[in-house]
Parts: sequence; structure tokens; C-alpha cells
Amino acid sequence: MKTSHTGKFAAVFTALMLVCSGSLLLDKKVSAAGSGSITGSVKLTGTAPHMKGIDMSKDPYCAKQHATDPAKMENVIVGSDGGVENVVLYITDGLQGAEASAVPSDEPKFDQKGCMYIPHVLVVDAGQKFQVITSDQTTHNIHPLPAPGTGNIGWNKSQPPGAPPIVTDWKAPEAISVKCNIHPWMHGWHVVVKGPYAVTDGSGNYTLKGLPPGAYTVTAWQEEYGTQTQKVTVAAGAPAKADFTFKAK
Amino acid sequence: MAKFFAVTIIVISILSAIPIVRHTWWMAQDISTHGQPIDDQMSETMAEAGISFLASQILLAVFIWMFSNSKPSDKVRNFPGGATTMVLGAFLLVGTEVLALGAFGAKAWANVYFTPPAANAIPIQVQAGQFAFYFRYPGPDGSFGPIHPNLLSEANQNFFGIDADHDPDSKDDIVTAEMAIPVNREIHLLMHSKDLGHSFFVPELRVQQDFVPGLDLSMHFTATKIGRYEIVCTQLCGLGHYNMKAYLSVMSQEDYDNWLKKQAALQ
Amino acid sequence: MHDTAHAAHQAPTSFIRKHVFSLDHKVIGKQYYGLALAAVLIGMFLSWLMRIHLGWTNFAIPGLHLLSANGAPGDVMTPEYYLQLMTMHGTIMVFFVLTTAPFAAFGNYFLPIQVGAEDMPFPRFNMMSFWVTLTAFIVLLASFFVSDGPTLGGWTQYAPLSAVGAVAGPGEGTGVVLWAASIGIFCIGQLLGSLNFITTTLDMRTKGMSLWRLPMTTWAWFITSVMGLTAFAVLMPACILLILDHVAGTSFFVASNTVINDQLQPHAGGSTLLWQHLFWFFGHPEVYIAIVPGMGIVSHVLITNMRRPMLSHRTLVYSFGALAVLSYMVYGHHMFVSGMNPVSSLVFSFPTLIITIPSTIVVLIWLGSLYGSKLRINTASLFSLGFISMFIAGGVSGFFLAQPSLDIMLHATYFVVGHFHMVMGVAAMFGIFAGTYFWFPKMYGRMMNETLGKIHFWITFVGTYCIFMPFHYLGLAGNIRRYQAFVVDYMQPLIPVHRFITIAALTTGAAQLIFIFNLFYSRFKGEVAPANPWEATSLEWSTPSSPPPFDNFGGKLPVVYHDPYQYGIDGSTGDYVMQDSPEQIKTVRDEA
Amino acid sequence: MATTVHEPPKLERRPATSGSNGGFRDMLPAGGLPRTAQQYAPPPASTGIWVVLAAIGMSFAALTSALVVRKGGSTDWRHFTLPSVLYFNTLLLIASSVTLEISRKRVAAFMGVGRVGEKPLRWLYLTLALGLAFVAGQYIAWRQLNAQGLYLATNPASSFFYVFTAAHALHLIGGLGGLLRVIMKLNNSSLRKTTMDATSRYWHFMDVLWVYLLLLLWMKL
Repeated sequence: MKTSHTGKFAAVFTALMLVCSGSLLLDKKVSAAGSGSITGSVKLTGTAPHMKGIDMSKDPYCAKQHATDPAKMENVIVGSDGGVENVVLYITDGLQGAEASAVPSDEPKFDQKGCMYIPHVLVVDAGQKFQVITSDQTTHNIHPLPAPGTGNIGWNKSQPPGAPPIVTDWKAPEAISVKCNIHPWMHGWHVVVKGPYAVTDGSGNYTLKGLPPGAYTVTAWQEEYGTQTQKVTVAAGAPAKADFTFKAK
Repeated sequence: MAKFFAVTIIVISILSAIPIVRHTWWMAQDISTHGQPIDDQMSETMAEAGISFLASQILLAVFIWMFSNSKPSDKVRNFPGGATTMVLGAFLLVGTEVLALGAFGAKAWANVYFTPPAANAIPIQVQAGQFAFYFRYPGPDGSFGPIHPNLLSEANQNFFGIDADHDPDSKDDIVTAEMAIPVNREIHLLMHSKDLGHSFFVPELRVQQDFVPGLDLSMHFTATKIGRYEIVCTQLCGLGHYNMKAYLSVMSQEDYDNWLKKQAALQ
Repeated sequence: MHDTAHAAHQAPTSFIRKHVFSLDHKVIGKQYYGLALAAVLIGMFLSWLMRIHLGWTNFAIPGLHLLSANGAPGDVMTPEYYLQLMTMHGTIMVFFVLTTAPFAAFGNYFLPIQVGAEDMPFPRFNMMSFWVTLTAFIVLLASFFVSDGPTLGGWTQYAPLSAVGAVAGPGEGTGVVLWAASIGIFCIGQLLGSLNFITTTLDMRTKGMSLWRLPMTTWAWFITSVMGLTAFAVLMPACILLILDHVAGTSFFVASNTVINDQLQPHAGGSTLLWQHLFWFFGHPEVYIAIVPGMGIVSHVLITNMRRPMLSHRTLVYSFGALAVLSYMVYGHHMFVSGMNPVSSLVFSFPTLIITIPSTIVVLIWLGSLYGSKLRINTASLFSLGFISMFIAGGVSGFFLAQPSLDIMLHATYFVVGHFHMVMGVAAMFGIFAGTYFWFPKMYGRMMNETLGKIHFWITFVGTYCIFMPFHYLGLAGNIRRYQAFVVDYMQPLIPVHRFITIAALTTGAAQLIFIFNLFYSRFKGEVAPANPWEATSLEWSTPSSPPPFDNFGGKLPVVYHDPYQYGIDGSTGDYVMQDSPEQIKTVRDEA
Repeated sequence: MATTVHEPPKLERRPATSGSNGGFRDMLPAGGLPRTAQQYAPPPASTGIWVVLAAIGMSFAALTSALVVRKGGSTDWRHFTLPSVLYFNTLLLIASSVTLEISRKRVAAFMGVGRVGEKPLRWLYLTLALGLAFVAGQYIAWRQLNAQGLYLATNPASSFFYVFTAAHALHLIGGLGGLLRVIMKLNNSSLRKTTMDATSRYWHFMDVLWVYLLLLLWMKL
């Protein structure tokens, strides 16, 4: 239930949660266990696919938001040096129970802005709450489409302008495609993982933090090119290295 | 009470008629070559319906006024001619009236639906889906590639399930979110729905046609006035129905050609 | 079966058998009326929410989230919630109000009395028909409480939107299944009802009650029940097929290569037009099922208050019959632009135009009978005259919608909404009101309060025109129905009209509360009614008491000596002679 | 009311007052009691049954048109041969109609002589048995189709086959209920001729309906 009152309350609550979670993270840092990390970059070889421009003329409001910088598809975003953005890196093997089951208590936001999803790829821990918010003055419907039988149940809800955030979570690890039917071009991802994760920046670099020393399998997921894995051994102190390279189709 | 009621009926009927007569709210201006008969038919019907409406309402009011305060001594009288008059009246007046309407209407309908598109009509394919229209122009080769349902993907902006790598016809197809047509050129619109029932309605163009999944229909029309109009969906298709629309730009021939070039570049 | 009728004739003593699971057609009639009353209140409430949303789209209706947390986050209605309310409004009003109140409720109560019978021939079926209908209603309301909420497919529930399942939108999964189940069950109830109505009219008429001596109401109910029998018998299998498409994975209504949310649907080869054909074959007769009983009631009430028989009893009856027959030949006019063969559009348009002839005859006979009458003004007669006015207003817009060429401009616009609200919605409601004010004394032995009644009438009559006339203007201006907001550029100038309508609707709706109050106030505090307050002639006024005893005529069936409406004569009792009085009089013969 | 004959005594229709012929109850003495009215008027069951049959006929007509339309438009219609057991079932059903007619005659005779002597139940039981056998046969037919991998949703042809046969079977089971009722009432001697007639009319209609359905399915599937 979200009246304006509970809405305010939710906001305050969220703030509190953020504070707490911050302290929790600090707590994590001091514990020697999570001191290790993996860094690296994800690159694309071959010619990057052409990202078509998006014509939003159907909804004048959306079109106006992109009057100056036309929107483009975000399936594959390649930096100047071939680095791929929005690649998700997470641990598929080697995590001890504690790290695997630890669920961050902060609530990442999945915003609808200028009739696009920000971020295009939202990574959450299984069971971690996240918020779907809208900054647009047009009504969107949010329609995640998990594959049947994964344990995640799909839903389809509208958010009129100024509607309170939708706070929810996903039960099982899965890469879930999210779309808006009212604005068919709107497309994003909810990537649900277990344990620590990282997302590559504009130049394809990432750092996977909070890992105790040990041997791990790191998986890189890209929406068009699927997954790649590497075995990495993390020692205390010095960050381990893992670079990935996807081949353009 | 009764007299007041009679007056109320008359006042309401006249007030209801005024906006119609003054065209306060009326059909958008016609920009099609086939629209005139429809508009004539509309005014024709409006006149006859209006007369029947006012006549019978006023008659009702007058009778209420006349016969509501009769004295006990009054005798009940029959309407001259009785029921026979009524039946004849219904058959002769209304019957002939509506059948005449029907006949004229049939002609208006026929010249929309029973005429084949001209050979030089520009083929444009429209894809309806929750909740947007997308349009495909055949490009220089003048022919559309096939639609591969399994390739249909809004996420990849492949709204027609085009496989340009394997279908030569698809290579030069142009897909747009807005419909542009040259003025005074006949358009042959090929309608396809990828999911549910939708409808293609442009009031100014005097066209409305449902999309039927699994049944590809087509329409043809000519726009006679440059401008930007709206295409709306009139068939309930889900939560976004109210926002399922696209713009229709009627352009001069050269504007159209340039526009098409620009769109081709964007593919 | 038959001995159940016997059983029905020892008056029950236990409260349950008397008032709940009663076999008495009078109690069942009242139960139907109660159901319709509950339904109409819900339906009206939904329409208020819709109207507010249409006038002020982002207006937060305080507490709306309590109704549906998903449907109204922060009390602002979502598009899907609007459509869900709209669908429920339509379904509730058409099925559980317009079909139950004038037909099942009044019919059950008065048809047996008017033919001079002690009860319906199959009382158990009669009881079942009510409880089945109630079940249907509960099943429908249940869909408000399932996770996705009720279906948003509109009361016509067009396939494939209604058949592909939850992928098509909120409520298109469980919601549709519940809807189809509810309507399927409803059909059973109405079939049982029709069975009783038809057999009562044919077999239970008392001595001397020939067919031509039946009152207009009985004729209307009889004709309606014949329509109901055929129409609902078609809708039920359609609903079953729809449910199968959902739960059994069949493909009756879903075409091949349907791609929703970038996913190729597992259905193949279904015909989406098939649903429309099945539905409208039921749907158009349904319109007449809603309105013909109203016509009957209005004729009955008017005759009594005009103190004269109709110009021609028989012509009126024949016209009702013609309407019934034609209503099956015209259903295609709902599908002019549906992709049906344009030739068949023309074929359907002519019977549709011809149906105006019997309708006109009915109206002209009403008007012609008003002429030279001795009209008495009371709430019942006011509502009857209001009915005629509404029926005319709603009828003439049929001229437009019967023509395919104009349907191009008017299909799926507010013009259609205005048309059917006036001609079948409000007109039928006026019939129900007329019947209520007219028969209340018989049903409860007390008069309804006339002052409150007249206030109720005036606001309703004027309000109705303020609501539904503008609908036609909106339609002409191209305002599409089933839109939850008007983001289309050319519709935005029309929003003020919508605000006007909303205000009118809220006012008119509020006036209905006066009616509700009047019902309950008069039920207990109203002045005690004389045996025959309206000086009417038909048999329901010959019962020994009001309300009538358990077997209607106190153990002695009446014998009928006269045509139903012997008014405007010099009888010993006044200007009328009751059907069952043996008094010899110069009969008022009707012409034609 | 142990063994009272409920048939109306053969009165000639007296023309009611002012030349109007009223309801069937014109035969009733003026101002008769409702109870006696019950006795005199031919019970509405005989009218009611036709109403019921009309409704059922309508429903199956609707399903038929659905089949025609669905098949007309479709590219995915896969023909299959009907399980031969259906033809055997048809014979069973026709046979049951015959036995029912025989029992109807017997019952009429039995009631004619004032319901003395042995109650003619044998043929009724036989009809009941044949009816049950038919339903069982239909079930076997479904099993055979399942064995061929033809289920409700396999393709439109099989969908319609199951819908039609199931709908008919349900109605037929209703008929079986009617037969049981007749047998009960005959046992406690409260059976009315019209109840018997109504039941048998329903049963014969089911019979005819099935033959029609068989032809339809045989032609269309």
C-alpha cells in the first residue's frame, strides 16, 4: 500500500536503510575475509554492431526529451578502445556459504527517464529489494519477463507520472528482460546474481570487490553475446586479474 | 407538473440539437478523395434523424401538455385513423426514409471498399502491436521481404521480423515509426498485426479498419491536403490502448522523397 | 418435476424456506430485485470512479489504493485499472442489472399473477435460476480479489486479447477465466428462468385467459424469454471455448504467428473473428432482452395512467415480436470494420435499418395513444414518458450506426457509447423505475413516497440528457471509447466536455440515493396501499391482499372475462373494469 | 397419494366466456382451487421439455457453426479417422431408444389398467444399461484417441471432437438421471405419464443429436 503518507515513510525508511547498509559495507571492509578483489576489462573484437537510433515520435513527450541528443539502442555499447559497457561480472563458483547468502540491504533504483531505462542493466542479488521509479511525465508500464520455471514470477504494472516507487525483488538468479509495452522501444535487464558482482563502465573496466582469498569462477554476461567464464585465484591484498573478450557476430 | 415536463422535453430537445446544427463538435475536415460521399451521407442522415428526433419529442411534449389535465367528464378519444395511421406512417415515412439512406450509404461504402487500388499506388506496410504502429516502405526494389515471426523483436528494433541477410527483398526496406505519404498519390496500405486485434483510424482520412491477426487486410486512399495528422487505435488492445498512436505526415512529393532518403540512411 | 409444484403449495414455515431458499416466485422475484439493486450500486460506483478519472486523469481519489494497491498506486488510477473498472461496469450493468431487474425480477413476481397462476410450473428450477445467477455474480466479483485483478477486455471480451492469457496484460489470465465462468453460469440461470417463463405463459394461464388477453408486460416477458433461451444458449458454449483456450491450450480464437512481448505464442490457426460472431449473435438479442421488458412495463404503466387501451394492443405485440425476430439478423452491424467481408456488411445493414420500422411503430402507437387520453401524472407515469423520450433520443442515433459508410467515422467512438447507454441503458433503467413505483404497493403493501419520487425523476431525467447527449458530440469529434486518458492531440480540446459529463454523472448518481432511501423508507414507513391504488385492470390487482398470499389468489383461481385493458368505459366501479369481473360491458375493441 | 391416476379426465374443451379460448385450464370448473388446477391442466413438463430441447439444439448449432468457421479459416486442421467404437456406440444408443419406446408402451398400459400387477421395470433397466454402455463406449473412444497422441489441445480437429462428445455425454448423463427418476417414481407409483413422455423425448433427442454429431464429425474431421 502506498499512500502519500506511506510514500514519505518509504522515503525516510529507504534513507535509513542506506545509512545502515553503508555501515554494513564498512563492516565488510574491515573484516579481512572480504579484502580480495578481481579487476579487469571486457573488450569486443570485430566490428561492433550498428546501434539503430530510436524514433520516439509516437509519444511527443519522449521525443521532446531527446530533441538534442537522439536516443540509440543500448544492446551493445562499445567504448573508444573496444571496451564493452554494461557487462555483468559475478562469481558462479568458489563462494563460501557466507558470501553467497549475504544479501545487500540497499535498494538500487531502476529509473524510467526520457522513455529509457537507467541503468540499462540493473544487477541485484537474489532476494535483494530494488525500486522501480519514474521521472517521466508520461505513463509507463513495467513488464519484466522471467523465463518460466526459474522461480521468478513475471509481472506487469503501470506507473503514472508521480506514482510512488514499486519496491520488489527477484527470488532466483536469472537475466530477466524488462520492457514497456506503451513505449515498445524501452528495453532493459534485471540481472539477478548471488554474491558479489560488478558492472563494466564505459571503457569496459570493472572491479569485483569483497572476495575472501580463494579460487573462483568468474562469469561475464552480455545481453547479446551471452556468458564467458574464467577461473581466477584471489590472494589477500593484491587484486587478481581477469580480462574477457567477446567476438562480434 | 405535466406542462412543466412538456416544456422541459422541448427545451432539452432543442438544446441537444443546437451543437449539432452549429457543428460545435463535428467531424474533422475531410482530406481524402473518397470522403465527400461519407460526409454528405452524414449530413443527410443527421437531417433526417434530427427531424425525427425533434418531431417526436415535440409531439410527445404537446400531447402531455394537452391531455394531462382532463376533466372526469371528458371522454377518451382515438387518434384519427387509429393504429392503421401509425403503421402506415412507420412504413411509408420511416421505412422509405431509412431504406433510401441505406441505398445511398451503400454507394458511399462501395466506393471505399469495392474499388481496387490503382496500379501506381504506393505500397506501405503497417505493423500493429501493443502499443504502437510501425511502417515499412519497400525501398527502390518496390517489394517487401517476408515477415519472420521468430525474428520479430522490439528489443532489437526489428519490428517486422526482417532478415536482411537472407532476404534480398528486405535489404532496402525502410522501417519507420511515423507514416509519411506524398499528397495526391494513392496509398495502398497493407495491414498486419503481430499480436492482437487493433484498428487503424484517421478521422481526417475517413478510414477506419481493424487489424485481424492471421488475416492480412489492405486499404487504399489518397490524401489531398498537406499536414500532420494522427493515426489512432480504436480496437481495445490492452492497457496502452489509449496511447497507441502514430503521426501521419502528408507531404509534397519532393519533401516525401527527401524524407524517405533520410529514413533510408537511418536504417 | 411437476409434483414439486405441488410441494410448492404448502406455504413454508421455516425462515430459510420462506425467505432464503424459497420456491415462491414472488420471493424469488424480490431476491432478483435485490441482486439487481446491489449490482447497480456497484456498477454505478465504478462508473463514478471512471468518470472522475476521465475528467481529471491524475486526480488522486482518496483511499482508492484500499480498493486495489496495484490498480491505484498513490490513489491515482492506472490505465489497466481504468479498463478493469470499465469492463466490470459493462458486465455488471448489462448482465446483472439490465437482464435481471426488468426481466427476471419483475417477470418472476408478476408473470404468474398476471396469467392467473398460483406459481411457476417448476419452482425448484426457479429457485435454482436465482441462486445460480447469484453464484455467477459472486464469481465475477471474485476477480477483483485475484492478484492481477479483473479482466480489462471490455464487456465484449474480444479475442485474441481475451484468449492469449496473462501475456496480453493484467487480468487477462485468471481475470478472463473468472469472467467467462461467471457469464457461463449466468447463462444457465437465465435458461432455467426462460424455461419457467415460457411454460407459465403457455400452460398456466387461468380460465378465460387467452393469449390476446395477456397484458403487455406478460407478452414482453414471454417474447424476451424466447430470445433469452436462444441467445444465452449460444453464449454459453462460446464461454466454454474461451475458457478452454486458457486452461487447456486449445486454439479456437488465437491465430498463428502471434508475437507478444517478443515471444512467439504457442497457439496456432485460431479464428479471431469467430468470437465476434458468436458473441454478437448473443449480443444483439441481448440488447432487446434488456429493452423489451422495459417497453412492456412502460406500456402497462402508461395504459393504466392514460385510462385507455393502446391504439392497438395486437400491433404492439406484433412489433415486439418483429423486434425479437429481426434482432437475430442484424448482429453483423457490430462488425462493419472488423475485417468481415464488406459485402456482408451491406447485407447486415439493411435488416438493421428495417428494425427501425417496428421500433417506430411502437413509439407512434405510444404517442398516438397519448392523444385523446386522460393522462394521470405520477412518478410511475413520468418515468414511463421519460422512457419514451430516452428511447426516441437513443433510437435515432441508430440511423447512423446502421450504415457501414458512417460506421467508418463512428465505430468505437463515444457516439456508440451514447447510443447504447441511452437506448438500452438509461431507457431500460427508466422502465425499471416505472415498474418499481407502479408495483411497489403490490409488492410491499405500501405506497412509495411521491414527492421523493418526483425529485428523483427530475434530476434523473435532466441529468441523463446532460450525461449522454454530449457523448454523441464527442463521438462525432472522433473521441474513441475505452481510452483512459486523452493524450491524442485532437482529443485534448474535448476534455472540458468530459468534465461537464463527469459533474452531471456524479449529480445524477447522487440522485439515485434518493431512490434507494425512498425504497427503504416507504417499505416500512410508507402509507398503507389500497387494494388497487392505480385503478388498474390486470390480475395482479385482483389478489386478495398486497402482497399477495402464498398462492396468489387465496386458494381460488380467478376467471378472466375481459381483454386486459378495459379503460375509458362506464363500469360500475368507475372508468374501468377488471379482467376478472364478470360485469358485462361494451368492450373497448382495438382496431387492426 | 399412493396410486392415484393424475391424468385429466377426458373433458371436451368448453369455449370460455366471450368466445375466447383461454389456457389449458379452461377445462377447469369456474374459480377452481389451484390444487385441482394442478390435476386438470396437462402438466407443463410436456411443454417444458420442448423448451429444453430447443435450448440444447441452439447450443449445439452454435458449436457447429464454430466448427465450420474455425475449419474454414485454418491451415492447421489435421484430419483423423474416428475410432470405430463410435459406430458401435451409435448402435447401442439407437437400441436404447427402441427399448425405451417399448417400456413407454408397457408403462402406459400398466397405468391404463390402474397400476395393478407387476411394474414394467425390465425394459427401463435395459435402457439404463444401454445408456451407461454408451457413455463407457465414448470413454473408450477417448482412450483410443489418447493412445494415438490426440488430446484436447493437439489440433483443432481433436479439440472439436472432445468438445462435442463431452458436451453430448454430459447431456446424456442428464438423461440417465431422468431415467433413474422415472424408475423411482414408477416404483413408488407416483409416476405421471407426462414425466415418462418428457424423459423419453429427451432421450430420443439425445439419440438423434448423437447421430447428427457423428455425421458432422465424420464429414468434418
